[in-house]
Amino acid sequence: MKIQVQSQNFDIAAEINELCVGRKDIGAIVTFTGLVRDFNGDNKIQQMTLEHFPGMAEKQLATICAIACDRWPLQGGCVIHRYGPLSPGEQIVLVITLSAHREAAFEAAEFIMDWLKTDAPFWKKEQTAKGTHWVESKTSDTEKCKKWRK
Amino acid sequence: MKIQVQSQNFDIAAEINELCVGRKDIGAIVTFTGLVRDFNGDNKIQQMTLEHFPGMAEKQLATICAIACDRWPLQGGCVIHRYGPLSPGEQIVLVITLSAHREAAFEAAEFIMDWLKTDAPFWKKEQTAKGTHWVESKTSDTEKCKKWRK
Amino acid sequence: MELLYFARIRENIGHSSETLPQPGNVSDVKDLIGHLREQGDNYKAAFENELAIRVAINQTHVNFDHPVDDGDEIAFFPPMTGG
Amino acid sequence: MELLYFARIRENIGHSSETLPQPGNVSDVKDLIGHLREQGDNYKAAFENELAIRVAINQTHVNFDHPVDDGDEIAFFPPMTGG
Repeated sequence: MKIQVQSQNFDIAAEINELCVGRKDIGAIVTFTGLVRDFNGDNKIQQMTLEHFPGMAEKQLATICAIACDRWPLQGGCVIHRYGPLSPGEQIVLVITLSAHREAAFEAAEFIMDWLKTDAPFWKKEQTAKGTHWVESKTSDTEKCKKWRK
Repeated sequence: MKIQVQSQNFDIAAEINELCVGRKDIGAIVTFTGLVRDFNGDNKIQQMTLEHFPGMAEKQLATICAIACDRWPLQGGCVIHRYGPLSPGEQIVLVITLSAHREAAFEAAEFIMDWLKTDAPFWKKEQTAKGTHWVESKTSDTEKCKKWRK
Repeated sequence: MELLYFARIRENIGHSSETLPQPGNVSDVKDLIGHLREQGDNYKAAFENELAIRVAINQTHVNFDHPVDDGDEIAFFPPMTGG
Repeated sequence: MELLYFARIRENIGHSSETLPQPGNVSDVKDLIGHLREQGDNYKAAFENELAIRVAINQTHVNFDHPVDDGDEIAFFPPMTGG
């Protein structure tokens, strides 16, 4: 699976096309796109900045994808994660999974997202009218990740 | 949610853009695309033809989407299903779900696909070197659909 | 009643729709299937296996014990295989 | 040893990396955190709550009882919040 950590935006259609062009064996494509929302709880977000650990970020994403490929019959996919300053409405992360069967594509995409949230070294900082603050990690994300260990 | 039953192809990027343009409240976009595969078991598929029940197809898709909107906090979405002759590699169906949270977007998209498989009046006919035949409905699809009744 | 046939059932019968005045002895879907089975080998083949038949009256799924009315649009088709 | 700091921990400390010869009494991550806490209020704030610290040695997650070596790249950061 293709892994990219980048500051620039991505184009879902171009990524799907790159993965699928000329192929006739794919039955299901699932994509997940994460976006910057303008509200987090009661706080109106003006901007979000994503910090990352270069090198380790790519390594962790590759590990997560390798586990997914081991667990589900995937025919390919990609993970693209951005860093740097992002405004509400902007794209943060893209996961694409390809499979002959829809269930594998759905489950693998959700698995990759759940693991990525707790295992990939990215940190979000939100800027609101009251100032900036680091986003706290969520217990619910850790729980979601645990469900895959069964 | 937007429902379309059409013979012409669809453009995922254009559909996402139509749903999201100008919005900053969306946190997660999940898309599912179903494609014609060139193999079904041992049979090499030359072409697939999708027959549908005009009117009832749209009605059933709208019902499925209404149930999904009732069950998950969705911020929009669409279902596009094609009919007519399709070649391997071509797109058959597109489901898009938008939500503030990824879990809702994932679950609703999978739910819509599972119900659509058993409840929307479409029928696939495959053309192979040995002739044409109607695709049999799968028990596994009925089972997948049942899991949502819990 | 307006009858519609789709997919394999349409192919078995040889046409996709027909209008039929409600027969006197037909009050529900099961009766109607019984009546149609007597209309020739093509109908017999179409309606042979009840497990492979789905019915919609006025575009709503119904069971075989659902009553039928002369003004109904009644569609017969195999289990669905879209998506 | 090469130390890297990210996110809140980097901000608390005031810089993102530094090189430190392995102190004699430091043999694992826990020792190293103890040593760093003594280097000033900025370090003390950075490492105050152990539950809010994650460590990677040479880009691999490790626990606090993992040994550290003079040649290691040791990164400290808060729980991750990507995606």
